[in-house]
Amino acid sequence: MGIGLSLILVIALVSVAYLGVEVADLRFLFGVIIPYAAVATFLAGLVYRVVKWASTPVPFRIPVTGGQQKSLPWIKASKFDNPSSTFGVVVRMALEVLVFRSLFRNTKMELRDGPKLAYYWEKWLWLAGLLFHWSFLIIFTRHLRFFTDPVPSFVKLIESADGFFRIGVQGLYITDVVILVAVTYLFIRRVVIPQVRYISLPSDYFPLFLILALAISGVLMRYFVRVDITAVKELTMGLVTFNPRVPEGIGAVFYIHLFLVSVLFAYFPFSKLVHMAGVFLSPTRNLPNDSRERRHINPWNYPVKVHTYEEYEEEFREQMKLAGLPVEKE
Amino acid sequence: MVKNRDLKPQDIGRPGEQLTKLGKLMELPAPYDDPDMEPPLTEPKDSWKEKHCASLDGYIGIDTLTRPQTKKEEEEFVKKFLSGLEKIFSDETNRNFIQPLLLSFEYCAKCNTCSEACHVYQASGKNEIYRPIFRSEVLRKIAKKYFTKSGKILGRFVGADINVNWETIARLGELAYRCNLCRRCAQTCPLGLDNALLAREIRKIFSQEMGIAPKPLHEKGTMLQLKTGSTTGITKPALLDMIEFIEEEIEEKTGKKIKIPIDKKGADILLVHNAGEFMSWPENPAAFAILFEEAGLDWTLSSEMMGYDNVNYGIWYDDLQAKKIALQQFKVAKDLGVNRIVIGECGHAHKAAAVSMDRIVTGEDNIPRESFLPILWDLVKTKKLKLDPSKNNFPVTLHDPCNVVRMMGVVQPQRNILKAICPQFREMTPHGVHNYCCGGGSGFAIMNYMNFPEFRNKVSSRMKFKQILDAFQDTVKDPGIPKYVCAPCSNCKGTMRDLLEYYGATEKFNIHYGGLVELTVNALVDIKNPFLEFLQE
Amino acid sequence: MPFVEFEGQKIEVDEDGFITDPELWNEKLAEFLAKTEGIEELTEDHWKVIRYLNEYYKKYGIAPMVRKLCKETGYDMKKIYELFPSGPAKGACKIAGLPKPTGCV
Amino acid sequence: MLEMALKGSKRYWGWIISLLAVMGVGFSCYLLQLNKGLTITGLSRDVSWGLYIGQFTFLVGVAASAVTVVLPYYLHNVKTFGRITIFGEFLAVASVIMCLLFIFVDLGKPMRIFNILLYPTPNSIMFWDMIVLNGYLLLNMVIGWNVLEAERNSVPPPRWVRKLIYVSIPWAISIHTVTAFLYAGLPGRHYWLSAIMAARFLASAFASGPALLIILCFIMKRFTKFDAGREAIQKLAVIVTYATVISVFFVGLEFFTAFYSQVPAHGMHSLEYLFFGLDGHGRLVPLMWMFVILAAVALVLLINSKTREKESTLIVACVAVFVSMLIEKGLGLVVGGFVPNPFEIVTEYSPTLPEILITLGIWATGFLVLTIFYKIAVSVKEETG
Amino acid sequence: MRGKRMDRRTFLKVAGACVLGLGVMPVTDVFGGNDLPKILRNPNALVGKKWAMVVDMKKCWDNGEEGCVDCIRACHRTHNVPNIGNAKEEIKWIWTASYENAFPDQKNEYMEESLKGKPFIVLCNHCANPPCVRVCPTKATFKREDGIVIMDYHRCIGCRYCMAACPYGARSFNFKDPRPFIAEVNPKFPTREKGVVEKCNFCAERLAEGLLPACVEACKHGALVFGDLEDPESNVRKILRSNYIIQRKPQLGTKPNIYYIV
Ligand code: HEM
Ligand code: HEM
Ligand code: SF4
Ligand code: SF4
Ligand code: SF4
Ligand code: SF4
Ligand code: SF4
Repeated sequence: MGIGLSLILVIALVSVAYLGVEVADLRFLFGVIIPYAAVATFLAGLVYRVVKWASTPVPFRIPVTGGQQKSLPWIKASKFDNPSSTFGVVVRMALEVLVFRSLFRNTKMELRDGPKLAYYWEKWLWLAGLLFHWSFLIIFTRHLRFFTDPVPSFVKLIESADGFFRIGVQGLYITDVVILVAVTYLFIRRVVIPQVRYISLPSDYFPLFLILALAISGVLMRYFVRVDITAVKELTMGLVTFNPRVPEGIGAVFYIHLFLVSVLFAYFPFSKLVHMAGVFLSPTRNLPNDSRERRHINPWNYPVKVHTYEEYEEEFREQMKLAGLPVEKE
Repeated sequence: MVKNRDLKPQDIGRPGEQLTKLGKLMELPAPYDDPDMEPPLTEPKDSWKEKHCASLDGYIGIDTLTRPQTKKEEEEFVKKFLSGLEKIFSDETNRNFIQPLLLSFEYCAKCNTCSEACHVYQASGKNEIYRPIFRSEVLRKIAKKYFTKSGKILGRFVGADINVNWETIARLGELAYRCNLCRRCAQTCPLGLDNALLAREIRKIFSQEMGIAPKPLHEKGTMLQLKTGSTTGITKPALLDMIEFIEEEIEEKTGKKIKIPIDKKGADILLVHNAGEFMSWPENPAAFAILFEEAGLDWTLSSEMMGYDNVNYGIWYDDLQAKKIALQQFKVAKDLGVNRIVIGECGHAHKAAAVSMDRIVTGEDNIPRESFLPILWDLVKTKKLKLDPSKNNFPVTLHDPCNVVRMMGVVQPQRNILKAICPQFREMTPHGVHNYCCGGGSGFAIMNYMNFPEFRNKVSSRMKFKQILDAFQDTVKDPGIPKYVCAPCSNCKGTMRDLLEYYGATEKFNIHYGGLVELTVNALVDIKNPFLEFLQE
Repeated sequence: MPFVEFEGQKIEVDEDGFITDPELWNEKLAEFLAKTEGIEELTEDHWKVIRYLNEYYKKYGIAPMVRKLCKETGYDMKKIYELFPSGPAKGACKIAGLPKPTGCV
Repeated sequence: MLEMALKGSKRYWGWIISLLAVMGVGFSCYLLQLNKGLTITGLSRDVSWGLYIGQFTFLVGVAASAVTVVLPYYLHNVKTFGRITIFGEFLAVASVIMCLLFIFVDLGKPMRIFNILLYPTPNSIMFWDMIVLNGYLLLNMVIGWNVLEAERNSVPPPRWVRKLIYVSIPWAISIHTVTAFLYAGLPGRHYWLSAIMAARFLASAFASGPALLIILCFIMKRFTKFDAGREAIQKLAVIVTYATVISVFFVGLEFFTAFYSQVPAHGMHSLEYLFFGLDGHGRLVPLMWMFVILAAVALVLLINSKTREKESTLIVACVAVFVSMLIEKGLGLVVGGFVPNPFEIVTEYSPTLPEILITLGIWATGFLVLTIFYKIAVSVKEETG
Repeated sequence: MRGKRMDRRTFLKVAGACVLGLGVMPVTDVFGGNDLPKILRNPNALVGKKWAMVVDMKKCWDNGEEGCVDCIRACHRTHNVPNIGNAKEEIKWIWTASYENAFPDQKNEYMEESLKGKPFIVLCNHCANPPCVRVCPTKATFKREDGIVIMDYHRCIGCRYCMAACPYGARSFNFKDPRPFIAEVNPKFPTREKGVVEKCNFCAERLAEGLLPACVEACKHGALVFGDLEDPESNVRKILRSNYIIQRKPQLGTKPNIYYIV
């Protein structure tokens, strides 16, 4: 049900863009206005989110650990799985973000004859997730060639490394293949594993379909339905220099692609995709476990009513007397 | 009744008797592979059903949650819940946890990693309602429906498709007490989300807003502690009486004459036990005393209010209570002028005092707190204690208390000690930071009303029981060989006590439980009779 | 809160049948509570335990340590379980009019 | 399980870092090669394959390590190999990875490598070689990993894994056979055009693979807590002995056919070039004699049961076997096929520095893979005791 | 399988025509694009069933002056064959080799003085049973229906298996970028990139235009004769019928299609 709904939605989005450009000829709308609006929404939404998160303090220290804490000098501590310094936290976070450390550690349980529980390394989600995210990042970075002039050398470098392989004479971006495969895997996993399927909402399928459609439209443009790249560059440069113009003759696929990107951007801050910003703030991961080394001053302390000894004695005077303990007041 | 594996979060509001019923639980290894070996599941009594919420899975965790008698009461209840829910999303009223709450609330990727990690879910035979994100989803759905624009506009697309009435909320409240808050799921979540935190936030709404919390935690827990100084109700006179008794016992058992220091000003270490130890396992404080004296440490106990009980149930369900207790505990240490507080065998006290409260108590009040484990390992390693491992020559396995490993990261000392003093030590799988909760975490161990213990023994402790049996697979069937589960935590010990009794494991298979210090004392060269009781025959 | 009818009086107990107000306790009530625990006849052995518990509670506001109970009464655990099949905490304390033991006990 | 490879002593990390350093050097040389072309190698129009393909050929042989332990264990129930099958399999994985890398760096147009898949050509042996090598890699990886994971959990491996193991045995034979066919089917390359080529490959594979495995077992015994056990090593040593004898015997057969028949078209010229020098060219002569001497030393030490059973001499013998096969397959065989060229002219070949560095880089990669897998396997063995 | 190969061949024919038709347009565009312009075959194109060449060495030796390289120069110019100037990485499509080298298994110590050390024109034999085609893993080297063994330089992966397989040393490899070594680029024929193999293509591009191979055309003395072996009336058949002919290494079963008159 969720799948159908999301699929229909993405198809509808594609159709909107197609009809909007081909039938209604709203090229300026789809080529300029919507992208601007989307980016604005994206930035504003994200900033709002992050500011909201970042401005709330975390008075309770609630990290989870993945290894031995730093304590006595001769007990070997896990510097990064249980960091006690800012540096350690940065490394931990980097591991988390760059190689999905937690997911990597994950095991899958299976009941085998015996009955015996066996733990298997749950590698496929980790691998697919990693490949998907990295491909996305690389594709995104490669796209900077549309938005910069001259194109920075690192973009060129990424492009040439990514496009090393060739199919026929055509350069083939590995990341294009990888992202399609990885997203498809993530989708199939979501559908095939009953436990995952059942927790999935339309809002879980939608980003997958959206990204898949985005990648497919991109791949179409590059390998099958050629669009006028110089015209695209003219358009994109116009966008970034706030001097928008819509050149003639870019194919409809491009507008579909661009519209999908716009939807993704606009959708981003209000959906689970904000995890991009959120992971960094997660107090289960970004707090050093240094309670023995450092003391924290928190500014919002409020007074606490303490049960004083007087009150205590008041309550237990009789018993204390019975037990022969000295009491202050008779 | 819907099949357990087809239940969906939106079903939580489904009218009807009972949402789900425990079915085929995770299988246990030999000798419990025969279902007849374990006691059967029971039905809740009708009187409970009438009065409480038994409509989730037939168990009652919150004994103070009672069915409203009138429509108006019900509306009142729902309103209170919603206002509580709103408050946890407000910066003003939930500043302590709003940030992690939002982060955990907003962008779960639904990757299913956490479900693989949760022992309750796995042990229940994968009953959907016990899945870590099930209750989070319910909470999300309710919150989305009532408080977010996206939920109002997009409705089902983002999952805002749940109706709120007494049954829904009560079930959700109950569901919050089907989680041990062990945070194994949080540890494994690739996005750092903390489903345990969400469960705890639900508990918080119930407790802080509606005054509903299990009696053992609240009325007879934190309230009692704030009143008498200890959750057990031990008062100062009682404590002194007990210590005297313990001193006698030590002399009787070991021939050592030890004067346990109390309220010694300016000592290096203030040792704080879980007061339950005095009541139920006095050999534990005794063992501490023996070891610390043997090693010549400068230490003391306190008889001040709050100075002799390190527990802090507040951290399971109520921020204010937690803070109050912690502040008083630290004040005792300050007044005594000790250098550091050392926490005895109590897992959650470790976490509460050493980690959670770190940002709560500030400046000079922030007395250093330490686990006893590195200290003990230091004593063993530097040979300050004369130990003879052959005295412990029976199979021993280690249960890591979640709070000590996962929340704090004290991992190596306990196993190093065991390796040094137990020739037949073997690990459970998994262990260390990846351990499973004993099933008694977050108050389960002491929630003894109605049929809740059955849930604990059958479901939440099941994984641990399985691990124990697995660890002893080689000798389990031989009742001639005693086997020892070392659980250096009062809470875990309480759970083990019930668990082993429930399954008759001690009686039938000679499996025992106990702390780490007892085992260490048992290995002391100069004690003639075994210190552990089951070795005494 | 549930009640039990005892000598025409309504006495408040908790879910597990522990009386909530220890002041109300007397020997008659003990006999009555013993029946709810399935103990038909309270022998002198029973009374020894019950009295000790009750007195200790009166003095310290808390049940005594199990070990101490054994020592003072001279009965070992086995004997206590024979006397009170549901154990010292659940059985004996209930009959002795103590509230349900709490905390990590 | 991979995380076990991330925990290790200083020495372990030191080793890993040095491997990475060598890989880095090799990789930069490869970038140079990508930029300049294969001109930076010592290859020429006449000797168009050299060190790369030679190493590839040799390493296909090393990959036999897996089958030499798996076959006796699973088909003949030789229990002593139970502890080390996993090491044989992972050695195979590492060597096949090296094989593939050597082919890759040898290509003039590596970016087009997918053309092999895009235009599958069943009449080309290279196509089949690609299939069997990748298949073998996959098989061993899947088998090794699953067996290890099962071992870690102390459960028997899934049933389908056992089936795969049975598949992997003939598959191992196929990689040697197909690689031999790569050479044996070419007209005009007399040195290669020999019916016993595949047999020679198998024999030398069964010598070099287990020889390396024995050496690795000794290394593990020295540096880790894992001991393969004397019995297993001795059994392997016997296999190495027979295989070396047969291997040397086969080389003898080639000599006989070539020199007794005196037909130049039976590889006589190539053999002359390799062992004695031809037309005043003989760059490889010393190396080839080293092969002879090493092979002889190995034979003496191996056949003599006293020296075979003694640890120190066994190690010397295994190293001798390994190095001699490295010379024979890794250089002599390939270059011998190209000299003299179709015009009966001798063009000499010697690898250049960048070529050697790239080769070392690939070896380092192989060792890195090997180290990681072995580290995991050893940790699992240590964990389960 | 076969059908597919046919398709590819026809495709390449068209592609070959495109090279002509589009002149300077880089081949990449032709091969890469999918909107291949439908250019009809040149009506003048030479068509054959089994192209072959007869090299009349007698004519070459007798009439040509010492060291004539007309045919070689013509070929290499036409096909942008670079002059690397280094024997090891040399690229050559047609060149000379002495009798002993070209026919190593037919030499003897006491052979005719007239042959000893004499230069022979050698080039790819366009074998009827070509091992180079058999081994190529990508079908970059393939045999056309008219018998020409030709290469697709954009498909070759540079594995050099064909070089190992060719018993005639007919193939060269671009060890480095050849372009700087081409004195004057012929825009009508593509240049190669580094990393691919190349060899004589029997001037397939010229045949398509109705022209004879460049070497044949360049030889003033008619020493090179090109024609269709399946056509009994062709000039090559005529010569073969009436002359003593030798071939290079016929015992290898490759069935070479270059015939020598000595
Ligand atoms: C710092 C950056 C990011 C990190 C660390 C990160 C991390 C993760 C992780 C750990 C998961 C769960 C595992 C998985 O399902 O693959 C996940 C899921 C996902 N991420 Fe990200 N992410 C980041 C940025 C992004 C961005 C920029 C996007 C897209 C616009 C994105 C889209 C997704 C999607 C669609 C899923 C769900 C996959 C599924 O349905 O299985 N992520 N992310
Ligand atoms: C962040 C979201 C985006 C994703 C995931 C994405 C994905 C892709 C992919 C997978 C391709 C295939 C070719 C390649 O990998 O380069 C592609 C091509 C393309 N994309 Fe995007 N794209 C994104 C944003 C954009 C934007 C913002 C624009 C322009 C305004 C754009 C314009 C194009 C164009 C013109 C091509 C064709 C490139 C060519 O033919 O070389 N894309 N895109
Ligand atoms: S905290 Fe523990 S019990 Fe609770 S959901 Fe997570 S894993 Fe399960
Ligand atoms: S592991 Fe984290 S992201 Fe994945 S389903 Fe659980 S809570 Fe959501
Ligand atoms: S001469 Fe060589 S290149 Fe030419 S067709 Fe024959 S084998 Fe192929
Ligand atoms: S070098 Fe090129 S033409 Fe020769 S076999 Fe390899 S791919 Fe084919
Ligand atoms: S036929 Fe053409 S390609 Fe071949 S040698 Fe002659 S001119 Fe060169």
